[in-house]
Amino acid sequence: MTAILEVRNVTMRFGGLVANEHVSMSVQDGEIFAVIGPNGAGKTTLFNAITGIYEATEGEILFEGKEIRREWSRRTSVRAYAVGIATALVAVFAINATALWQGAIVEKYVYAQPFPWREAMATLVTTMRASGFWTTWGIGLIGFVLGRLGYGAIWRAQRRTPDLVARAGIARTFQNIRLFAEMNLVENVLVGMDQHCRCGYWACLLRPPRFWREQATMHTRAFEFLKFVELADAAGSLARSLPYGHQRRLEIARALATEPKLILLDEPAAGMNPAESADLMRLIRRIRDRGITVVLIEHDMKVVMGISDRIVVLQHGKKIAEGTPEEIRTNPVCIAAYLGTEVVN
Amino acid sequence: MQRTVAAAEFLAASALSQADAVGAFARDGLLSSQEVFTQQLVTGLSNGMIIALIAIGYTMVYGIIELINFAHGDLCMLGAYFALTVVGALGVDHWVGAGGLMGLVMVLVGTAAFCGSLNWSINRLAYRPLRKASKLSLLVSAIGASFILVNLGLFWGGLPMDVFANGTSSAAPKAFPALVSAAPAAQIGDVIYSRTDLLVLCVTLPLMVALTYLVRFTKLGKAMRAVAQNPTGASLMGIDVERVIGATFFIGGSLGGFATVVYSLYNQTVSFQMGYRMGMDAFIAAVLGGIGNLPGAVLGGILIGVIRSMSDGYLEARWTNTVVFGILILILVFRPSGLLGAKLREKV
Amino acid sequence: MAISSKRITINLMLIAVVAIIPVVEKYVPLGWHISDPMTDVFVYAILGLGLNILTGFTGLLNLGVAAFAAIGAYVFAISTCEIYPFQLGFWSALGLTMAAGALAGFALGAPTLRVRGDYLAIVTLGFGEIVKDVLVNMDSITKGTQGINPLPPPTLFGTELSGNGQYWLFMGIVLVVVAGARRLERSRIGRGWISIREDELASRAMGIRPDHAKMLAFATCASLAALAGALTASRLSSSGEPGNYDFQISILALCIVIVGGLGSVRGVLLGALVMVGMNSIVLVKLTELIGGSDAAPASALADAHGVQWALLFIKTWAQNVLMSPTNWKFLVFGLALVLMMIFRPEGMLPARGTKEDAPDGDDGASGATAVANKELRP
Amino acid sequence: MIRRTASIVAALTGAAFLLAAAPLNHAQDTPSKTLKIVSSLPQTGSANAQTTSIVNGIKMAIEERGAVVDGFKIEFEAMDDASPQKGNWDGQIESANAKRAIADPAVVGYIGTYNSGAAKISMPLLNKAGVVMVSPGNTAAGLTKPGLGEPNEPAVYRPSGKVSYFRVVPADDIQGAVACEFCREDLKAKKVFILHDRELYGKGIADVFKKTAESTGVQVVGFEGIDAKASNYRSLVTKIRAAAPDAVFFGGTTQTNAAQVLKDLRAGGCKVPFVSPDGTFEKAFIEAAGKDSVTKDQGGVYITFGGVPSEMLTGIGAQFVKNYQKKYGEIPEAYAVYGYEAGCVLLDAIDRAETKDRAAIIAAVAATKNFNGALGTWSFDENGDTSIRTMSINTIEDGAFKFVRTAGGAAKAK
Repeated sequence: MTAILEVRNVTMRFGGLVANEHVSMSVQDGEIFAVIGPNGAGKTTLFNAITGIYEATEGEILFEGKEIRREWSRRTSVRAYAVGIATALVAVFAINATALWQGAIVEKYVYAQPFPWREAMATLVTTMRASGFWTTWGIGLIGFVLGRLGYGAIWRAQRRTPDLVARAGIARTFQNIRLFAEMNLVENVLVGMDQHCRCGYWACLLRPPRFWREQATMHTRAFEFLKFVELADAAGSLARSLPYGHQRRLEIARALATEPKLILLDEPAAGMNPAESADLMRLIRRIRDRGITVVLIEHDMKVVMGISDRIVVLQHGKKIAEGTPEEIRTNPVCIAAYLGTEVVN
Repeated sequence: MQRTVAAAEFLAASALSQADAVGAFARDGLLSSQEVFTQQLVTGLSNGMIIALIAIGYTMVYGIIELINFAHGDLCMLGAYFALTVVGALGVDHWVGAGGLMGLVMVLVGTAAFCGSLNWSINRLAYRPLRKASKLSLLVSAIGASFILVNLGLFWGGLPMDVFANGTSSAAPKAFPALVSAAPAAQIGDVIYSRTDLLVLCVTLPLMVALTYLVRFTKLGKAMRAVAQNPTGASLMGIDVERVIGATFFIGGSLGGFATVVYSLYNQTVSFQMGYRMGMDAFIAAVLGGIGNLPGAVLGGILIGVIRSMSDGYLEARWTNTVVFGILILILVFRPSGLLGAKLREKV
Repeated sequence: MAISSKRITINLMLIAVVAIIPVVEKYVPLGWHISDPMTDVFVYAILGLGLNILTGFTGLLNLGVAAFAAIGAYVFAISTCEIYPFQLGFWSALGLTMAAGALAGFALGAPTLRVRGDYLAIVTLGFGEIVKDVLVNMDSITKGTQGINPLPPPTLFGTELSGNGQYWLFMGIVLVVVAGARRLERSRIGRGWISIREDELASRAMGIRPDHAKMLAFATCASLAALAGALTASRLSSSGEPGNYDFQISILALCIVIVGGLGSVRGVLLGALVMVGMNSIVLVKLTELIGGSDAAPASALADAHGVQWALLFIKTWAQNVLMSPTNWKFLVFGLALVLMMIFRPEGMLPARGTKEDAPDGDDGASGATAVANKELRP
Repeated sequence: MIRRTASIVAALTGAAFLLAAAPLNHAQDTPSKTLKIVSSLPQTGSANAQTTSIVNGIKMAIEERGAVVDGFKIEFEAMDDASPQKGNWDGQIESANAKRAIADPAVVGYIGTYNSGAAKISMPLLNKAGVVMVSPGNTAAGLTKPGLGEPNEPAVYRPSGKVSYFRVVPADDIQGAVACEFCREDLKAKKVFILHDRELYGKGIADVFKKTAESTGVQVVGFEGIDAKASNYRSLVTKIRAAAPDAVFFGGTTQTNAAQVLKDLRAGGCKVPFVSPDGTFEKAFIEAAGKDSVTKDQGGVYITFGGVPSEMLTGIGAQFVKNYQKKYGEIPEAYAVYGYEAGCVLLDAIDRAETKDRAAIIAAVAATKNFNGALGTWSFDENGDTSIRTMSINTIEDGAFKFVRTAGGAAKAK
């Protein structure tokens, strides 16, 4: 088994607040891995760092041995320059628009007579040459710098975005359920499957045969996912009309629909009764049996101890223990953390 | 010094590609280029402070119920009509000396009270029933309220009083009597600091200080901040949320009232359509500074005033709006939540 | 989702009723001239449908949609008018217009991807003002406030359409746009948009690329708005002046979308009918019915005192302003907006999920709007 | 079910198309004893004051004839071509107004528009339908005069080939030139600063002013378009002050903030003569400007106006002012007399027309020669323009307009 996810020395700081401090862990392919800890231990923050919602202040997160982030590749660089040049051109043309228009159109066009296109084009060039140094090169330079910087600013803000992470193969659910409330169950799942759709904008608008074929396949598969979480019966109802426990399962179905290699479940058993959590445990095992690695945050110790292969314990943003359920159960540090007693060295 | 001036001129000239025109202004004119610059700065600051005062009302309401209060500018317009009516009915413009000052204060306070109550009533009638509806419904309601206020202004302008030209043309702009003369309060070279400029300073600064105190240190201010952060939580803590919202509308409105009197005295013209621009400038100012943020609104307002002034003075006046909005968009591209706005971080 | 045959029936009936209005009008002389205002309704419906994609589906507040209409009108005008050398035909100019609109949408959308909620609202508002200013100021190109005319009327297979022909053509275009909007809504593109409106973060975490989706929404919105602008220009045979595309029109479009029901295609159509109809039909009829009063007699206020003075004061005032119905238009319009919002905050035909669907007394708002609301928060 | 409905719908729609295609008997030919005149002016929003007084003027013209002309009853309807959403003229509404007027067989005259932009929309429609249009307010030169506007103007407004549009108000080309002559000759201005409101009217006049200034050796030290909605123009005034002109010309109207420009000039310490066109020749301008900024020692204000001002009118004009004052309790706004004149000339033409159909009335209006009206004695030329070329220069004294002199008998446009 290889490590599918490696968290190395991750520190998350929000201003003065330290949510995670030098957390390291490594999740093996195909295991069920639990992150536990008291409230405020930084578990969800860690999930957010993994899924790209926050950017880690320090440290790195490797998925399948690589960091998921847009690299400033040659292509990005070319694009940035292209955007800069485009902005520059637009700026220069905008500044000189009146002169260009005057020279090429107004002076050349005699009402109701054929227009000398070739001459007009030639005039464009001469007018550009004739316009002042600053109005062409100065404005062009400003435009270029702004365009280039603007592209850079937007790129920098999106180096590691959740959609990139999701497309790389990490799906997640949320602690406070975040379904698309106004959509029905099938549609919710279909959103998850979006990255596997091949039809683009025009196909969706014009609807050629391949659109219908794809739609049929997608719907079938969406139903499969719903069946997998035992929600197929309610497929047509709105997400927000579902009871709480079902909403949790729908969220899992939606996450599975992205066909991830790794799924992060944030407190999947929260608010469930024992019967429901037992169902959930079965569900999680079935997910693992599909070949998907599972990382979960959970407070319900029965669930955690029942299904996890390995467990990490966080407290005050620091990792205080790691091991199999057996080891954790007997680890005095963990017990102290959960019971709130002072740790005696 | 000479060199700086020359450099500044060169920069302005090259940026405009109108080197000869600008040069001609500076050489033939009565004013040196430094004087022109200082004068523009003074104008910009005065205009900016008025905008800032209106923007505070905007931003306060936004901060507490996240409503872009489209009716705010038109509320200020009605305030100006109210002030004009008071001045006309009591003949305040004929009061002299200490009486004149008293009259001025009275008009200021009266208008503030009027605008405050009006804003409170608008909240009560048009916004409160929509407290639980979507923000966009609220926005449309505010737009509707703004239309109604504009129409009330049109009606008001038809009052058969001297100050409204006997109401014969209700839509025409009205002259606002010069309670404070535009004569120079100070003059350095050819730079005029008029008494109306001084008035702007004397009204806006204390108000801003008072407001800061109110929001920071009073019980009401704390309640307002609490409601802004988390209405449900605040109501659980025993804060009467509706009362706090009402108070915010009142305070925001009365600041608009002060602002509109200052505006009217500064420009000496009021018209039923002036609310649009007042509201627009204030909105831009609030957003530029980071909407919901009080110091941001002040900073934004002053920036807008100065940018407008400089653009009028050194570029062409017809491009001023484009310059203002262009700068706004640029700033938002690099700082998506305004200059002083808190960085957005969604709770997950 | 199976669409019930009943609904199809109703839709077809509605279309038929709208289609025969001009004919009925001609043969039943009620003195109602509604086919002409109805053509305006169609144009505004297109504008509304465009804005609905951006604001209704994707949840991005746009206060500058009129700018796209202005771009549309002017691109159409410049590419067709005989005083310019280009002189394209109606349909090719329409295509160019929509492309130009889409490009403008990209140009506005791309740099402002990071700008959210009300900040985006002011960026779009500013864009609207900039476009208007540029059109006025670059008068050597756009003829400033003169307007560009004449423009070719709509044609179909080589014949110029006027009156009823235009009516049916515009109605046809609206139907095409409605079909397009529906198709997009019910495909992965529309799901992507709606998921962004519902919860941008969650949709990101599901692998939706909001940047792409938003750009598409911007471009679609802009190109539909441009289409609306071009159609108006062609109908009036003039681009009008830039002032005809100012903030107020963006507001009108927004009101159409919200009053109709945010995110609901049918709602937008109804919204356009109500908002434009109110202006072109109801207010005009009202003016005709009431007529106006004239005379405000010489003011005798100076001589009067006490109660008499007060009465005279009010009388003069009333005669000055209150008796003229045109003076009430803003008030009627504004009051209608406020009342509609108070009594139907979720719009007349809310998208989906009306109150009945809400499990345990939802907060009263339509969920779509309530969530859009949350999403618009900065 | 669906299929049946669909077929019904198809049948209905088909029938509708057939009906529409079938030739219709227009009720137009049936004689009626009532003739109708309509006006289309922007009565919602900023131009309200002017347009209301125009409508008053038209009504007075009709009332003076007892609402009967040559045995025909005259009805009048004032249409509004502005919408509340815009607060200004709206192309769609103007077009709808024109179409409504065309559709009503009783309508024989269309008085409008106020805005030249709006006229461009309704002119071709009305021309095609053969409804005479008399404008009390359009001043854009291109609407009637060949060579001054776009190359396709004014032919483009006359699809029928005939002139059916007339205006009783002198066009921009005369006024701008007169204002410039006045600056040069009377004010002895060597340097002028030109402002305009970027609207069709204001910029049109300012352009002519500039052209005239340049050709007559007056230096133009600045040419700026203002933002008519700005709250004040102090920074612009500083710029003007730095340019040190001998006079400031503002091409614009009271609605586009002329009074604010004037006030800020004075407040900013720029005390040179202020010259503006007839868009500011209304009481509202004096009211808005306030009494302090218009006085002579502040530099003075000079306003050009087509024809002589109300108070200076003699004969019919003087009578009109008196009657108006009696009826409405105020001195008429500048444009009221144009409304009155438009009404009078139209009624006169209806009177003269042999048959009362639209074509005959167009011919009758076009044949107007030496019409003795409120503005003096004048005729329509072959383009439909008034022959009045006399402008008056007015100043403001003691809160009222005061006539200075007449100018520009034969204006040189170029």
